[in-house]
Amino acid sequence: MRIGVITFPGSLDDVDAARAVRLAGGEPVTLWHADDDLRDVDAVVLPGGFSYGDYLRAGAIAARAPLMRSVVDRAHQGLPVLGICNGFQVLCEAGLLPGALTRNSHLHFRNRDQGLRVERADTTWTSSYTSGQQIVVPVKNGEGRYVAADPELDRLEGEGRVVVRYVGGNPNGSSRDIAGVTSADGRVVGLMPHPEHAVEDLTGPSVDGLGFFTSVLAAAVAA
Amino acid sequence: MTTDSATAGLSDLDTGPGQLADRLDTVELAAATPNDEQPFAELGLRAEEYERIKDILDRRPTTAELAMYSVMWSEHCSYKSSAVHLRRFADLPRSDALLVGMGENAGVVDVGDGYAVTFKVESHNHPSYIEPYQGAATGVGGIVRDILTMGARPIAVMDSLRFGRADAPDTARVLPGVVAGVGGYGNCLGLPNIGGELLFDDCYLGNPLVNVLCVGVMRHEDVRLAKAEGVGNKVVLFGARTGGDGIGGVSVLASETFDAEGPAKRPAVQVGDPFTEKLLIEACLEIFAADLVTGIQDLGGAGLSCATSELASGGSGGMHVDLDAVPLRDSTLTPAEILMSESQERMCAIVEPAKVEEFLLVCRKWDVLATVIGEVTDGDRLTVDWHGERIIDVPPRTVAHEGPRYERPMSRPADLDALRADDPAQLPAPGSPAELRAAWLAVISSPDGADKSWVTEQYDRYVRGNTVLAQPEDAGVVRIDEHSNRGIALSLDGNARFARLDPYTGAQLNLAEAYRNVAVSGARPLAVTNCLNFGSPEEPEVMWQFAEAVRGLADGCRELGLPVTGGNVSLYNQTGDVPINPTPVIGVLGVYDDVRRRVPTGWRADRESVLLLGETRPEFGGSAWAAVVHGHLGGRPPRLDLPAERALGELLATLADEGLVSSAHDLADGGLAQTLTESALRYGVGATLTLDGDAFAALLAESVARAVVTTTDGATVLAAAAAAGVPVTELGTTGGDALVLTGLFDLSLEELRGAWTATLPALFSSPGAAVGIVPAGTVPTS
Amino acid sequence: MPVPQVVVDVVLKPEISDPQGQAVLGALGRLGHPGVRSVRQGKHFVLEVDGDPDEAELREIAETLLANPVIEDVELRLAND
Amino acid sequence: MPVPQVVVDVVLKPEISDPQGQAVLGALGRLGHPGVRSVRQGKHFVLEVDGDPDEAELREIAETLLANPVIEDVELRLAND
Ligand SMILES: Nc1ncnc2c1ncn2[C@@H]1O[C@H](COP(=O)(O)OP(=O)(O)O)[C@@H](O)[C@H]1O
Ligand SMILES: [Mg+2]
Repeated sequence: MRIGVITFPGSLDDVDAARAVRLAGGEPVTLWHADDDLRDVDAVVLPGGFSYGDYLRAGAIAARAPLMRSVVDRAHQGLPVLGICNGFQVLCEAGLLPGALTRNSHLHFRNRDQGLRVERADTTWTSSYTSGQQIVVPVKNGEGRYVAADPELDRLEGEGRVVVRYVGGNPNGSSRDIAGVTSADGRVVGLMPHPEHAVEDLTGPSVDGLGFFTSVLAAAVAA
Repeated sequence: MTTDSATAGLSDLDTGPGQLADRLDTVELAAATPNDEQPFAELGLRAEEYERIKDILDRRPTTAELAMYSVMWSEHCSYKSSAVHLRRFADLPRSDALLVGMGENAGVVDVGDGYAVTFKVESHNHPSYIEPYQGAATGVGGIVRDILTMGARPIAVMDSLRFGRADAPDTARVLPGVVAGVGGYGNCLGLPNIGGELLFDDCYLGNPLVNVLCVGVMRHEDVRLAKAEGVGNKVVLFGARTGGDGIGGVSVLASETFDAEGPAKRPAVQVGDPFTEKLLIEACLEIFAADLVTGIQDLGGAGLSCATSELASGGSGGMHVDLDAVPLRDSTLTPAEILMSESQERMCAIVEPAKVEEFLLVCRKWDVLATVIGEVTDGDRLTVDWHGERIIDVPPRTVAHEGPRYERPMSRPADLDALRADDPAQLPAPGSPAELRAAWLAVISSPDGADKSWVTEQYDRYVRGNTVLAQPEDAGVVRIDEHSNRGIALSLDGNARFARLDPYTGAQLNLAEAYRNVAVSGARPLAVTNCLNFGSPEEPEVMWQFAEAVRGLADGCRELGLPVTGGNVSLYNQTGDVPINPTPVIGVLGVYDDVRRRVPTGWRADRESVLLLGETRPEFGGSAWAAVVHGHLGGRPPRLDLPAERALGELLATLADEGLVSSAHDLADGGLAQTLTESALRYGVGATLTLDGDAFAALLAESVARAVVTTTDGATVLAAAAAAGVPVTELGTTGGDALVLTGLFDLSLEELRGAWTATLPALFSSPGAAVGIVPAGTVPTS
Repeated sequence: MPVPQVVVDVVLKPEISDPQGQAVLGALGRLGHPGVRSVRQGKHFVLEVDGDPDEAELREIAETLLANPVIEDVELRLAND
Repeated sequence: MPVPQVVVDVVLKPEISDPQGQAVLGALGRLGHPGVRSVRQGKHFVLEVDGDPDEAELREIAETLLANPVIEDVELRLAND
């Protein structure tokens, strides 16, 4: 299965996302922001980093890249898309996911090993987990505070659109401890924590992150 | 070259004689007006240096030439006070591991399997005092470009920081900004921060130290050098536009001391743009891969003056530059200002004409501005034109490599004997277990001993996915090959109390500590870098400290069989006429054939034997205990024992290779108390331990060549230690939720954690600090 | 002739919390400025345009790029000087 | 009665490079707005004060606390509404 990893100017965790895809058994395909061709991939990962320095607003400029038009179109037709950290910010800015990510409440960049609870184990990207399962993966962000208006948050909760929630401490002040959300069809997922940094014993705090990448492969096999 | 400088306007040059508003100071004019007065002294040149320039040129320099010589002959660029001493490093026996030695942008070391590693530390002390965030950020940017220039992909950074008293108002201004700047720039570049230091002392209050290390990896054949060769080859300037940043910074500020009013001249702070630097890195790596350059140099201190003269001087000597081609951010800059500008995120490459187009194409792909500004010429002159007139015509070697050299006078500090006679043995020692327990808690909760996560959580340690160990481990460890699992380890250490008591031994003790940190992590130490932070070289006592530290480091490296691959000298670190304590920060690089053998510091499992390797003596001179509990600095530093370090290092390497230890943590500041605290709190595993003999010395003395290891196979470790000639003490067994010191006292992990983790957040988490707001009156008036 | 300038101020919607403004407020209180009752922090852009500014185009730039309408409000004004 | 508002705009000094503004400018070019010739990005603060605003005090707050005088300039205006 071919999984595209988009590189924007300023993407940093693109090599890591590609490695995670490979370790999960998929074939990573590099995609360049300025192209408009998705190269026949079966799914897309938007990696972490600081696209365009995040100087304006995290993800704002990258969301308007040429390739993003294709991503948005294909996502509406069901292409699985995962946004990690900056990728999540890009997906919110591009309107594929609700809400926004703003400056952390404590105003610092924060990198730590973070507990998460998987709230939805039936999305394209989380089927390898069980609902309620607790995992540990790194968070690292300066603008990771998930916000939306209260009625919107109520709606998301009501529709079961919260995919992962912080446990054992909220690292950035996100509303209702939300770490990641999904589109209504469960195929587009965005989260601030970095599952691609928890895929090897040698380099991660756990291998709990691998499940995101095996999930999408399983979904492809099932389809 | 990067720069430890802030900046000053070059107003003297705008209006100086010979530069009438409507009359350019050309080579021709300079020859015709030999007696025009020039502001050489304001630019930091001495009268005899100015005379030498006139001798070299056989006429007075033009305004632009004067600017160029003044920055390149500054202390920072020419090493004029330090060069005669640094020769000692070059005189070390040649190491097989050294592929490129001192003198290039950074040394290059062979780490096996065809891989080469380049690493170096640079200071950005003065700019970080003036504008903490940008000063620290541009410090990261500068050292990263140094590493990139060698042809390597930068793979990690470390930062070694020193500030004034932790509770001083100015520390609350400087520290949060510096940390945010190191993090902001490094995180945005995608370089994991894998370690560093954070220490506090009154002597740094008006002169904090911000030393940053970068390490890069390449294949042997990819090493690039700063030289301009091949007549007709093009000089390409690429990266950011040139603005009025930091003009004259190197010469004026890195060579000037700070008093209470701050620097004498108004600085133009440089603002870092890590996004542009990230693009510059990716573009350069593509350019290297396609073999598009014959020589390359980054632009740091002294900007284009430095890059062009060093490239020309490193090559065949001839180069011509058309300054009108330089893309400007500010169209009002004078030619001298363009040559001296320290605008960040720029590089200069020498490119064969046939490859220029492809070079420009790669730059365009990455949105990096690139412009041909000149070419390599026949002969041995560097010439620069502006508006069709010649403003520079110099032999580049005289600018870049043949600057002045001084044998500065030296004298042993007058207070040294009194300081050494003030033996900490006379201090009241803890008389009861309760007092010893209190001393333990005081040391580990002091700002130097406390948990550093308030700082290190602001740094990305995971990016690139190859970080094996990072803070709070003893060394930063990075995998460099995913298939072979080859890896490297790095540690930076710079105990300035020891160096104050004895700079010769102090430098060696710092080397020994960095060596030990790498060794306990299971790596084989391979090479050394350094950043020597001292006061004014014009003070004979400071110069003596400097010379002693260099001599010590060179002797230490000889004994350990390690080459010095490069380094950085930062002088004029003082407030008024009070110099900082001599602060030689030493970096040791180690290598792993298989990084899966790395050894972490933390205890993870119950029922493992806790063993102390090495010998403890009642040594308290310069110790954390004396400083924290008594505010005392005096006596002698601990006895150096490099053969014992080496034996310990070899034993640890064997233990790691054979998988015999599950953790190892060295002993340094704060002694065994500090080490036990950190090992137990890492994963929340306690231990029951018994100390023989003098419990005070056992817990708080700072004897060297020691480490604590844990193992499930005590007998084998004991035998291996005996074979290696390393003394061993069995301390006890891991387990439980407390450190139980039999017959003395218990410390619950909860209490220990509370004491250890509360200090830095309490000092630096005020809401204002995060938005750069600090009490009025603490901002330097600049 | 002066270049036409357009100033765009972007502020968080009132219902979105503003930790930066809060931090400034807290610091001002401690530094002896209790008279300041609230602080909100936003962004300020100054754009220079060629020729006559096209207000509709500028408004679109401000509302769709310079601000995120999910969380931010925008104010735009021409400031020829 | 409306609470007196004070608006403070903090902008980088003209000689200081502004990577933020540059990034926006680059994006505008790519998004088909070539008419914008330059962009500078700064900070925008809205302060609400108790009673009559003391302009000298506010100016001091703006110049020494909200801005970093080494690299930034400040503009302050009262905006009662
Ligand atoms: N400024 C810093 N940046 C990154 N890591 C740091 C910094 N200061 C301290 N550390 C990390 O915190 C840990 C403890 O530091 P220190 O006590 O100085 O280590 P050691 O005594 O082993 O040299 C180390 O892992 C070190 O790398
Ligand atoms: Mg150590």
